Amino acid sequence: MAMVVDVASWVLLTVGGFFVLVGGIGALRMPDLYTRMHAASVTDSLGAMLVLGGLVLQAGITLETVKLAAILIFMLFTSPTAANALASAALLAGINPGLAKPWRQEPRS
Amino acid sequence: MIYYAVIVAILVTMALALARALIGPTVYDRVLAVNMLGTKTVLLLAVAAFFIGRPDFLDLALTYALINFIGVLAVLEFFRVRAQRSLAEEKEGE
Amino acid sequence: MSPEAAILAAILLPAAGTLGILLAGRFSANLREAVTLTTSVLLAANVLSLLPDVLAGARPAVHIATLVPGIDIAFEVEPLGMLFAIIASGLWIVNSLYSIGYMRGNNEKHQTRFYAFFALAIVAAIGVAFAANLFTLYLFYEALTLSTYPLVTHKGDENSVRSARVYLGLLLLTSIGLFLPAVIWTYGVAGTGDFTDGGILAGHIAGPAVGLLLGLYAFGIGKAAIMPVHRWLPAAMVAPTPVSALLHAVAVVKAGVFSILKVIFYVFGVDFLAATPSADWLLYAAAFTILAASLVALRQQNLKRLLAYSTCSQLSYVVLAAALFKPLAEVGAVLHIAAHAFAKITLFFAAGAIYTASKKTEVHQLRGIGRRMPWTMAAFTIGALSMIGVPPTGGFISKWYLLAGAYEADNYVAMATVVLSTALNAGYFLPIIVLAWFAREEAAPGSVGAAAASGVKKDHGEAPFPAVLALTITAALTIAFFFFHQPALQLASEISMGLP
Amino acid sequence: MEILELYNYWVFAILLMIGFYAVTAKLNLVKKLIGLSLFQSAVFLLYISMGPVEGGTAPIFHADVTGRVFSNPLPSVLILTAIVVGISTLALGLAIIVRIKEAYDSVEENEIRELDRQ
Amino acid sequence: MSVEAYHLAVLQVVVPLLSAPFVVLLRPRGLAWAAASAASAMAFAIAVSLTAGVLSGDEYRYAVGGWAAPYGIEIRVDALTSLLLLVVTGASLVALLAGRRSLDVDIDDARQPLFYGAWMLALAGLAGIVVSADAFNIFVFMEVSSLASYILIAAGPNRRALPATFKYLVMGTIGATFYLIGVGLIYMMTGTLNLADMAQRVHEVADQRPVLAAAGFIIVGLALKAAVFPLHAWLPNAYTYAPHAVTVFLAACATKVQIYVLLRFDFLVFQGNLPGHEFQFSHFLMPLALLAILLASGVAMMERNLKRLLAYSSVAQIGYIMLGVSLLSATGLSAGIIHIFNHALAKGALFLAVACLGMHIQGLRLGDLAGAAKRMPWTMAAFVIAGLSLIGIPGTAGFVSKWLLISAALAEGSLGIAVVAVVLIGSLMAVVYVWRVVEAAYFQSPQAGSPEGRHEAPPMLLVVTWAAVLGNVYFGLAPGLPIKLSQAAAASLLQHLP
Amino acid sequence: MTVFTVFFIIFLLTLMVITALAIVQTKNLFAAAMLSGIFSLMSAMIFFLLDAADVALTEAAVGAGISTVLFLGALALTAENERAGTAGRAAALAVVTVITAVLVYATFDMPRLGDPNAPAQLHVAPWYLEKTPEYIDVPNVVTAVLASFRGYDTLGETFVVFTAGIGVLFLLGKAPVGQPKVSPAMTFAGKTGLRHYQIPRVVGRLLIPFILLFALYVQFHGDYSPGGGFQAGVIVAASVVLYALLEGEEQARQALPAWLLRLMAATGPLIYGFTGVACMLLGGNFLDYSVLAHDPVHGQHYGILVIEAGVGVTVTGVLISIFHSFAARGAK
Repeated sequence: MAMVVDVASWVLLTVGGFFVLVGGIGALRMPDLYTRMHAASVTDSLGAMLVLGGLVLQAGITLETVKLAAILIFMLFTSPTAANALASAALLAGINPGLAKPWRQEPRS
Repeated sequence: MIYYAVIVAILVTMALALARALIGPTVYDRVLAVNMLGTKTVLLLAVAAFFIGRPDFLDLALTYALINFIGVLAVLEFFRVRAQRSLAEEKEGE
Repeated sequence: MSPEAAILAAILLPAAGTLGILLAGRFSANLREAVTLTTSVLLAANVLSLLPDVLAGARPAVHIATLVPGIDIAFEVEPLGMLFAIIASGLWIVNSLYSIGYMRGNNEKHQTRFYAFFALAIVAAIGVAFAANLFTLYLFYEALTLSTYPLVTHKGDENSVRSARVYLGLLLLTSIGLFLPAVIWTYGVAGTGDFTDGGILAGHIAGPAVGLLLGLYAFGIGKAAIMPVHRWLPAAMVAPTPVSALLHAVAVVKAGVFSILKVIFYVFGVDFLAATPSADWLLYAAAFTILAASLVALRQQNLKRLLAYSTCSQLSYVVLAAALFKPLAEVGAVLHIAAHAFAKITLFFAAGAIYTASKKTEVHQLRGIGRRMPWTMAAFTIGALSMIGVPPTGGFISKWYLLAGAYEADNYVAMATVVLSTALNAGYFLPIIVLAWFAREEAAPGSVGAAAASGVKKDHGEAPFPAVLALTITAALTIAFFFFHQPALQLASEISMGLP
Repeated sequence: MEILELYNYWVFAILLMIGFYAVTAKLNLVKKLIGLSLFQSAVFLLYISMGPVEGGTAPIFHADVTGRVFSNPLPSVLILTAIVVGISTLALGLAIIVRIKEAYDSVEENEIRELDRQ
Repeated sequence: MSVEAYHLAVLQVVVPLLSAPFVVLLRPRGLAWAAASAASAMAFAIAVSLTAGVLSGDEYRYAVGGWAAPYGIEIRVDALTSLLLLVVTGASLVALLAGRRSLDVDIDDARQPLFYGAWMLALAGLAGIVVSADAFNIFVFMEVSSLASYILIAAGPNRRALPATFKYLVMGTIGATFYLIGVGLIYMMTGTLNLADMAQRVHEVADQRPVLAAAGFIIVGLALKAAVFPLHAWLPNAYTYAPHAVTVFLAACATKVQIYVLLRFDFLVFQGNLPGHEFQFSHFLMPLALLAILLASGVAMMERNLKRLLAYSSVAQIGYIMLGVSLLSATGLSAGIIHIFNHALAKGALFLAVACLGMHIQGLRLGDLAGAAKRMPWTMAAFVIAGLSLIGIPGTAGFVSKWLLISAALAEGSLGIAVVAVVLIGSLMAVVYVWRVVEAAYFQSPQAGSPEGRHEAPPMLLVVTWAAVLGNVYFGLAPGLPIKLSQAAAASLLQHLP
Repeated sequence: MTVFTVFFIIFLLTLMVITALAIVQTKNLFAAAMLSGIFSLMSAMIFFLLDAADVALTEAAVGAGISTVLFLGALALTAENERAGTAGRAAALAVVTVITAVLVYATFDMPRLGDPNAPAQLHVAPWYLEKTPEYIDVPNVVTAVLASFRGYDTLGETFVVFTAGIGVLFLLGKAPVGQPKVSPAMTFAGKTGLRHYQIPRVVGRLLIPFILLFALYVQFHGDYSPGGGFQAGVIVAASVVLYALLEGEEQARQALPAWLLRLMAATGPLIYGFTGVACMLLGGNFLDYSVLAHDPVHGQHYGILVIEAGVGVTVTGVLISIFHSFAARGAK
């Protein structure tokens, strides 16, 4: 039985890790501030849920699980808020999203 | 043993976020990078607590989650003020 | 009054006098003068009360405080100190008398401050006289420098401040720069600094180090005005004449020479120095100073600067005598201190009187002044003769013993120096005497304008009475010293007898 | 492998020197303070890297760690105090900088020296 | 015989420490000053009774928290400690009593409780450093006293006080952190923080390199805090632009306490154990000390501003102390230690006189002082006597340490002659820069605008100034107490040397 | 301390060095502040891996919470970009190379990371680990050493914080002379605050009670898990900063008025100090808590509890009053 729990938590953790990594790459490669924010914050919540879920499996029914749950809830509240506040601050500061520009002007070849 | 993969992933992400913080053309990119690093640290702390076999140290991760949120808001307030000031100066300028 | 109490009284009396003067000064000038005179008289009496014991060979001593085991403040009266104390306190009386006349005559400002620091300087002088060890000597030596500084800058004008800077700078430079290391070196080597007959350094130090240490002392004690550290003496002439009279003829310079004698007699020991060849240079330095100072004095026009350089050379007589390391020469040195004191103070009094009466300071202005100021010029003549060493004056006695000592040490250089310098003394004193008595006041109109311009009064009489009185007393003393030098001679021989 | 053991101390040395350089060479007063806090946090690293023991765990007793080897608690204690000292100095330094800004209207050392010279 | 549970040793620190929060809470005018002076007086009384105890032979050892030496923190009071305690608490008491009126001018009523609270913290910090026998504890109290000193200096009226404080803060923190690195390295190699315990364990250490590095860091760090010659850049401005009363307090004891820590560390821990370290110590410090005396006095001679002149003179005097210490002989060490006491007296009195001058004369440049003697005769008289003590004229405290210093140097043979020469040149330079002030005050005529008539400094300030001056003279003629303490201290520090 | 952890630490250390270089290079002071926040975040991570949980918690709380807020407060009142470059570069580099040489020279003889028989591990440390259960019986040995064995140090530390508090109050207490060079518009946390940011205010109002609750947990749970007075104080201060950001500085002032903060800042050290004095009165040495109760171990518990409370009160009072001083400076 323990094996199954370990394997399941490993799977969750690794997938979580993958999504976190995607978020990281996205933040670096995206052309414009808002797209980077999108990449970072979305994967952020999903990655956190998966990783913390994996840890809950590891911890089982103990005080740690309550703490992990508290961390998860707290992160779910704060990171979107922070992202929102950041976006509105950036807008106020006059950085307008590059909607007009197409993704990439590839020369018609 | 099962934590290697996730720890490496989070570390690489932190490296990428740090790169964004260093390059970051606009100030808001830096704030974004800081926020990312903050959340990743929380995750890394949680995983590391389990990795070194001391799950009772999760308080650290929880504290960091709180403090990071406050840090980011403080930065944003700083920028709101700066934006207001540049607007006010432009009005005086005309 | 036990001898110990007398010593303490000798130190505390002038100090109390200083406070008394400061308080009295607030009320009235006369009260202040009265306090000064009474203090000086009491001090002289007190010091004299010690004379019989010292003559009987006793050495009264009192111990004040111990700073560090081995270094303490203590007083001990031995014959040399006794002589110096008597001269200083005795002449303080006469000088107070004189300065009352001088100060009133020239209505100087800040007289209270003047008398107060004067008394303080006497405290330091007595302290130097009675010091029982090198540390106490050094302590009061510095106190003497600092207490005379305000006297030198009495006028407060730019000229006096600049020369006072030379005065203080040179004296502190030599005392801190050379005298202090010498004292500490002695304490370090000999373990103690107490003045003991026959010296404390014998056996502790040898070879060239002795010459070096002696050099540190000789040039460290700047007040002895051995060339090249003599420059402060002429610079100090800018002070009012009573200051130059007592301090630079008697207390300050005598303290310098007195310290050198004490160091030679009681720190090195005469026979120890006689035995070490490296100590001979002192004689030649003294000889050089005598001759050089006399030569410079020849060309001086200002009366007080002339007397200053003459003091320089006369002081080195004492050092020369001491450097012969022979008992007879020692006696000559001690006697010369007394003789020179009486003669030089008379000369300074005379110079001051002339200035008070006629505002004349230059030698060439003294043509025919003898007729106008007979008493002053008579005293001046006696003083001058004593400096040259003509028989009826005290100067002759000391020079006689000096020559005897030199002969006994068959040191021809010393004898030649004495004879030559006597000639030089005559060279710069006799023209003044001739000018004053035999030349006629110049009637030529040209000089009248110049004289009037410089504020010189043409038809002036004698100086104020207290000044003239002081003059005559010191002149009388100079002559009296010739006839009644017995107690001084006994003291001197006591010192030299004390030396094996 | 043994070289890697000393890596902590070398990073301590490097951070120390970065901080020291910032404090001495940079003219902006705020940058000096940042350099100073870097300088101090390098020392924290030196102390803490003395603490751990091979195979040991944090010196906090807990049910499931009884019997294991524990790391040294003393460096942690010392560094807790050092962090407090660091933050206090930083707070005071920033307050002084604000007052300097109001008095001189500049926080650049060379400009302040210029203003003082007149 | 060491008296274990004798609470005085720890009360020496606790009394001023706990009085600080009280003083901060006292709102009404003048009450803050009164409470601070009372606490400072109590601290001085404790210091005096500790000294009495030490003089009668016993050495206090006090385990804080009841834990024995290497495990808990230990407090130790011996001869050197009690001498420093006297200097620190004495300086604080004198500066507080004298400084009331001049501080009322500089600091507005609302902020006075904060200022006096900072003052008590500075006093407690310095006392904490002096009594502590634990390396890290010294660092903690070093920071308490430094932070409090930054506040005191920043209270200066002139705007230049702020950059001066900032420079002091930066250099002080770097010094303290160097010291912390040194302590860390030693802890890494010996495993203990207690000084006495460290002394035993250092020579057991197989590889000496980190310990040597630790010695280097500690000496440089403490030299920076103690403004030893090349690292003194912060001192002149800090003392010049601080309020007068603060300069009196800090000039008398702040740098001395750091020198005390340097002595205790180097002589106890390093010299006994590192072979040949004492030669490294003296060959490194003596040239710096000689340079300090010559260059700092030289600059002081050129200086126009009176307080900066005295600040540079302090740097030179610290040079004397380090010179005495680096002679590595019993007399040399006791000369250095006693100069800590004597310089505190002389410089304290001088800055008190400056405080008196500051009450009636705007600006302290030599030109402004022209004719000050006629308007403030008592103050200038005090300045002259204190100046004589600084120069080292016999009959004053300064002379005693000069005497011991020169006799120690002479015992060194040929090298000693050069040292003596430098000491004497230093004293002569001191004569020049003291006399420049005296001549300006006594002989130059006052400018046209300055008011006529005589108006002296406030009575309390003048009385305390003259008390300090008479203290100078008293310890010049009867230096029994400081000499006994310094010789006992030198003996205890030199046990290890042959 | 497995091999993987060593790699883990080395990677983070390298990141730290990069961040440090970036901090010194960047001209924009705001960026430097943010990067120093990141720097302390990573050092907290490293401390956590080096088995120093308490220090990690403190570094995290101080680094991200307080020093960022302090820097921003100061930058709001002074210049944001560094105008002047560097001066005396050669001299600084020379000194730097000399010191680095000395340090590297010394590192070769230093004990390896985690070497069990390094001197530091042998003498005093094992005694603490062995004697804490016996004398003080507190799970968190670091808190035991901090509060009891070396309680005197922590007393000094509390007074350092107190000094910083009265220092900032003293320096920024006086109203700026003449026309404040800082235009009122540049208020750091002006009257409006983030008022018109609806979402953060709602979330903030929801979170603040939890943060305060967590702070109390850290305060009184310090004996069992990483935590203690100082960390709790920092978290409380951070929550008040959040409240001020969201509701505006005026409301924060009404919630915790200045006199109360000054009172807290002053009574904290007094609580600590008088606990020590109480021990003296009861016959023990200064700060010897075992005399506080009939059973020495209980006495230690009471002692540690009280002094941690003292530290917490001090730190809260001081940090909030510092924050208000900086914020108010702009508003006037």
